[in-house]
Amino acid sequence: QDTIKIGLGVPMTGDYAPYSEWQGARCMAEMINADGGVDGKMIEILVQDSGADTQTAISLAQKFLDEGAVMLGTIPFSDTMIPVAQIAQGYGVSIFQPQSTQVEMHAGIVDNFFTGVSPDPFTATAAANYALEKGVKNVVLLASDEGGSWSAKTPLWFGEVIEAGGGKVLSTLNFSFGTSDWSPQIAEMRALGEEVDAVYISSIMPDVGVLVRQLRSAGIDAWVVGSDGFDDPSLDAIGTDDPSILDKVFFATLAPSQADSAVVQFMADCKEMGIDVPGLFPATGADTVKALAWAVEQSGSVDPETIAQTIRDADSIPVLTVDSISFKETRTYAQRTIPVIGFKDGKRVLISNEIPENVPADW
Amino acid sequence: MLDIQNLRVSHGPIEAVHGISLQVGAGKCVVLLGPNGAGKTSTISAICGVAQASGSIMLEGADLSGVSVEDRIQRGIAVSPEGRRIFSNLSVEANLRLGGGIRTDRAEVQRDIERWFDTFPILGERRNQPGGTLSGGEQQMLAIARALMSKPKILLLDEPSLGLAPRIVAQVFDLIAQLRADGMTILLVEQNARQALKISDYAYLLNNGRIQAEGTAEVLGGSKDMMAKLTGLV
Amino acid sequence: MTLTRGQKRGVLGACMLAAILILIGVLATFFASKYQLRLIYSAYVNLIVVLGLQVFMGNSRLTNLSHSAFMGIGAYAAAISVTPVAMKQISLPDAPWGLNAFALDPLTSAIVALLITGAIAFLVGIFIVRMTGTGATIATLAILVIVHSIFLYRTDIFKGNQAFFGIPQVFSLTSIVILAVVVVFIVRGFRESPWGVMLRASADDETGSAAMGVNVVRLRLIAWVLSGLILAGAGIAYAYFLGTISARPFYFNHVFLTLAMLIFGGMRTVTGAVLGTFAISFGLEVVRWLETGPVIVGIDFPEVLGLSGVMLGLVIVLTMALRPVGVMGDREIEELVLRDK
Amino acid sequence: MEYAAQQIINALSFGAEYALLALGLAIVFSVMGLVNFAHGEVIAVGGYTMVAFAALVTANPLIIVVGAVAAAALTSVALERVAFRPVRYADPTTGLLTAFGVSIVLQNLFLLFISPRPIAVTSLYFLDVPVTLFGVQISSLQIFESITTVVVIVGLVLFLQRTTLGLAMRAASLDFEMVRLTGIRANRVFALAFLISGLLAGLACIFIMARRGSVDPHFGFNPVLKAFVACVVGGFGSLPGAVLGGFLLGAVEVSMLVLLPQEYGGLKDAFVFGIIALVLVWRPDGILSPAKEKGDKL
Amino acid sequence: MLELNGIDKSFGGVHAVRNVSLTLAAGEVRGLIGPNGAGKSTLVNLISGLLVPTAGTITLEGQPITRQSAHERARKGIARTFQNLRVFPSLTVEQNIDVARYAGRGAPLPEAAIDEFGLRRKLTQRANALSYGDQRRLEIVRGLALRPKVLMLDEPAAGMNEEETEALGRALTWVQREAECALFVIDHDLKFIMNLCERITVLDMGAIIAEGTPEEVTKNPKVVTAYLGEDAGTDA
Ligand SMILES: Nc1ncnc2c1ncn2[C@@H]1O[C@H](COP(=O)(O)OP(=O)(O)OP(=O)(O)O)[C@@H](O)[C@H]1O
Ligand SMILES: Nc1ncnc2c1ncn2[C@@H]1O[C@H](COP(=O)(O)OP(=O)(O)OP(=O)(O)O)[C@@H](O)[C@H]1O
Ligand SMILES: CC(C)C[C@H](N)C(=O)O
Ligand SMILES: [Mg+2]
Ligand SMILES: [Mg+2]
Repeated sequence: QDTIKIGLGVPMTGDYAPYSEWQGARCMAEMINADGGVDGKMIEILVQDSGADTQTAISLAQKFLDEGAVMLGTIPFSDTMIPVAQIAQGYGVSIFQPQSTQVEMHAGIVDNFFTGVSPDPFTATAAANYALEKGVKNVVLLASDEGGSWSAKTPLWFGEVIEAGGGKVLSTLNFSFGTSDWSPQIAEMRALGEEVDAVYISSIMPDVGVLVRQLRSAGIDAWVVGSDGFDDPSLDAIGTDDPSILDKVFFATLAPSQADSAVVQFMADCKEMGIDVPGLFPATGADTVKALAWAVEQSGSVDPETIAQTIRDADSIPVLTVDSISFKETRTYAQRTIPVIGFKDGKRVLISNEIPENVPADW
Repeated sequence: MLDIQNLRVSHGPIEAVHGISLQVGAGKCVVLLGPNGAGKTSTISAICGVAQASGSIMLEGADLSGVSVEDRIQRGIAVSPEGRRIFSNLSVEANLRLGGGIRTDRAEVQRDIERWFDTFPILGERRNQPGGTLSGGEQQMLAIARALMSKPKILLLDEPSLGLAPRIVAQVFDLIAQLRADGMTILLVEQNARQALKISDYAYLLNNGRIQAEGTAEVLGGSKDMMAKLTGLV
Repeated sequence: MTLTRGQKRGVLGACMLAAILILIGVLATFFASKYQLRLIYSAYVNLIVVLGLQVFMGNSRLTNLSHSAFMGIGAYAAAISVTPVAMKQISLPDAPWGLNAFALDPLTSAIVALLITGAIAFLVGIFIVRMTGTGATIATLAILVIVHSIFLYRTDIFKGNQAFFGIPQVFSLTSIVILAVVVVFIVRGFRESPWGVMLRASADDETGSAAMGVNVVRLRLIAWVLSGLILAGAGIAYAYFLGTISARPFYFNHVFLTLAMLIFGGMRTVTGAVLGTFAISFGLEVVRWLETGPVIVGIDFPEVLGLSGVMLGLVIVLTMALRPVGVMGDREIEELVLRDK
Repeated sequence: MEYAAQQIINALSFGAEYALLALGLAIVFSVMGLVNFAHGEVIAVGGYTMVAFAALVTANPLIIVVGAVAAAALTSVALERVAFRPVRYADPTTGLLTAFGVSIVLQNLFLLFISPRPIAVTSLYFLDVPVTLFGVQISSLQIFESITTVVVIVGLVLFLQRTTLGLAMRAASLDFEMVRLTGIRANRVFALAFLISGLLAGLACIFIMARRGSVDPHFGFNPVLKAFVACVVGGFGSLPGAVLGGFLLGAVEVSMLVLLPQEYGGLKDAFVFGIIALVLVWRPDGILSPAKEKGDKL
Repeated sequence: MLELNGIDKSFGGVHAVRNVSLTLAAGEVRGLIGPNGAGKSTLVNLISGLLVPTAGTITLEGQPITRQSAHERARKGIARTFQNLRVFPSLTVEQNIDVARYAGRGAPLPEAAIDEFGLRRKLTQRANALSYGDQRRLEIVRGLALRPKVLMLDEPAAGMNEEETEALGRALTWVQREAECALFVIDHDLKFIMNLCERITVLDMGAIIAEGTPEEVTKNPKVVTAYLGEDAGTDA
């Protein structure tokens, strides 16, 4: 075998296309190959559009396995990850998903997979800790069933940490993805009769941006706190005219993404190589490639089981988005620092980047 | 006024009219007779431009081939089509108004509408009712009136007496006779051959897409055999 | 009972379609790669969905957008009853009504799923079949949204957008081919049965058929429930093969995909449904391959990822513009072979 | 009290937006029986035009707005020419499916040639400022939107009732050829209907962009779905029906958000659509379609 | 056998049928004439159940059917044709007839009627490929396949020339003889109606203004003014 193949049957079209990791993976592969590859072997990214359809993603996984892929990536949804992992098991291959924060994957259903990030309770806690530090007491949570634990439970864990720190959850309100008018929810908040210090939501752009603006024009000056879904260039854009609108916005995300971060540097490098890596989510694909390359180099083997074992046993694996990750204790998810990002004059600033200690245990 | 040479009309692959020639002089009333499926409606459609046709159709010396349906109407053709084709969701009055849609003299249009309500009082009673709810005969009256609202130079009537009560049939034929007397040019298609011949200057007998005979009403009325065969008249 | 001319032709046509389906299955077993086998399996699942859609839409000519929801109901009902208790303790720890404390064998579970879906289809159908035109379409859309919301909301039972896993994978390509053949016979049989003929008459002219004694509402309901049962079958086949389901595959994307298959082939005929499903499944696969920028006879094609979406839309637009009744129009397969006698 | 007033105003402004969208669908439907699902993509084109104008041409919001409305109108007319002309005389299902197809194509073209990600436009934020009216705080956007909707409704009704082209548009849905046989130009009627629809899409686009502040390939899907529902509930093809349907939907949606107890919050959509379906059970052809007895008449 | 009692029907402001009472005996051939808009088609709609009367009752063989739906009445033996054709265009001629057989009482294919109306060679054609006249004939045969007790024909001779009309008249006489059902025929072709019907009912402005044999009716001055017009007789 002269190339090391990674199979990515990921959504390039459809609703989840913006979160696809293939551009980052492809760019990182080219970087490594330009440096002579891993032990002289080139990395080859097999990529095809799954359109976010489960059946297609599974078929593609099968195809890539038959073509000799030693690692697979998929959409960060357990309904696809589990069957893909089940098929990959027969080949000794593991999945590496660099964005999935959902907790369900770690319930022990399948074990031949890694998520390159820490689950939702960690991001919730990191965000809550900073909120407490800022003196937040009364919070309102916005929750939705549509995005699994990520949108439904993350707010609750946030609330749990806040209450443990002496704060109070005033209310939990519901929302749907695609909301472009938050007036009813905002009217509810105003009717609470108590000052709201922070609003927590785990959702995506542009919905979150609309929420921020509408809260401000409704005269609610609460912190708006969120998760990795905030991490999109279009959030920064809402402060183009008036940067102060972002002053009280922060979020705990997958990796540091402020101006001087490794991710931003990587995106710039890729641009120079002619590959557009539009944002943090696409950039995370680089982690998959780096982790794999590292494992091959370490073990000197391209056998998928050996690769997986090497990753699982390592004390520290260097990746792009953070200094290093480890699966040694956690088995399936990466133990890593959780960056909290805020804004100053409309520019991202890294507020903290630690592994939180006080993570709720109920997941 | 209208001069048709070697007209062929087809509906998709089927040719319904196989090269007919006919003329309608200005101010004349010409009738087209023939059994079901003879090609009468097809001929009318070709004149209006809604059927696929070859051959030449000249209106007042100008060739109509390549002229769009709308332009033909603008040039002075009006039609009361087979099946009446009333705008069923528009009121009776709006049907008439649309009939005069290409006219610019709005006040006069309104006066003409009232005139039609005098001619057919039942339409006046139903003026605000949707056209679709009229009885068959009422719709027929409306269709004729609608066609005349555009003040055409030549009027094409496709079986105007279809489904009408005898009294109204008589009235419609009177109306046609009146229009002719007023100098309107008319091409009439009819099953009711006897009455049609009475008010016409000239007649064509059509069968299987070909003209079988033509002549003045008196001449044709005389040739019993032909008439019997093609129109059932004895 | 003697068969009418149409029914005799129906049997012939169904046999021909069945032969084609079996042939594809056999060829696939011998020549296809594992990856292609999976694609073919999902084409068969979609075929059953499209057939289920045809039974209702093709005969009553009301547009249904809720079919994926019924497929989902079938899939979940079967999944809940068949998944082993040990598995459900992990996946559905909070399930109410002891749903996680029992498990049935696959056959019984399938029957349970069919009964449940049939019952739901019946209850919903009572309302749907009284509506006409766009109203009915919107009502079915409402069903799709409602069912989806419930799947998402009751995470304790359905797990929402998370995986419902651990379903025994008891289906194979052989089972789905057999199922598809059976469904072809049912669907074609319905089309030529007195019910089917009367329903088609009512679609041509509701008033006219009522005056001929056709009880439109009852017939639509029969077709609707039959359609629901077939869709449940497709859902069961989906769950029994993949072993993992979620709410996502039973929503808009799937609705549009299968609808495109049906209208491309021609919704009025069973042959159209079969043709449309295979043509679009196969076509999309080709497009997906073209997207990757392959080298064909020496020409290096550019990489244009995302083309398949455009193509799917174009297929619909072009079909509608050039042949609104679909490729098959009103013709069934045997009419292509036999000339009018 | 203030809370109630606030929520009622929210319901009205949701309704005004849905009504504006629904009118855009209804006007095309009433002319050619086409349910134009691609209306949403026309709105998206308006949004992308704003992006392009803001980035390349000018920061002047007036020009951006005019450009967006013009682009939407042009797109709408262009779609009529290339996609909907062949299905002009086809039945509603054919039209609906064609429009589905067009919508899928356009969405994917945005995806391929622009970006799958949302792109922000901030030029219209100034439209959305808080205003206090009789002690109730509302957004200026809500006021603009309501006024626009009312003006549009009045204008359309006058146009359709009073003008010949308006009558022709209403007649065209049933027998188009006969409209041509009265000498009224067919292409003009269709072009006009799509032009009006496109203008309405452009207007809706301004409000949506002012609120949402960014555009992505699926931008139009939700709004048009709501508009579709509103049209049907009100009575398809009836313009007052579209308006009524829009406001009803707005009211139902806001009241579900407000009234549903928190633990059932996730079922909001289920309840909204359930209520809509019940309305249709009660009135299968929509609220404003008179319960007609047709007998053997067509 | 079929009995209408004080039937009234209004559409909003339009009073289309006023207090019509009428009895049709088994096997009778009855004509219904009247000016346009008199309410003839409306009356047929009321009998066949496409419309519900505002007042009055309808009974078939003593059973009240006023509140029954159209399809129930069809099954009980009330068949009709339409003034505006309503064949099932996407079905073959045979299937068009089958619809009525299936929906009705499962009668066998009305072979004799198919021959009599000249549809034998067209059985496998789609109905939309038929000429106008054949579609009219198909509607009649389809009605007969219901094995009706009464068959109502709404302007069956419209658009036919005199010869075709005569052929239709002969076929209908055959129906009356063979099919043992009553015929209720609307038409404006007086010659056709007079030759066919034993009795004629005349409707004007929704009300019955005369009833009797053809001779009696045509002489009735009310009928002359309302329907025939002054110069009747000379022409029709
Ligand atoms: N739309 C059509 N498609 C196919 N064939 C058609 C169409 N319209 C007419 N025909 C055929 O063309 C021929 C001529 O029809 P046309 O309607 O011109 O006859 P007509 O003389 O008007 O008869 P009628 O007295 O019944 O109105 C007939 O054989 C008819 O079947
Ligand atoms: N569905 C309806 N809604 C409103 N008005 C109607 C409806 N059906 C019929 N009418 C009205 O009732 C009157 C009687 O109509 P009908 O069709 O019964 O007349 P008819 O006697 O059959 O006339 P014709 O000989 O012209 O067919 C007409 O004036 C018509 O406008
Ligand atoms: C926004 C999503 C694509 C990613 C998110 N972290 C999740 O796992 O659900
Ligand atoms: Mg004709
Ligand atoms: Mg009538």
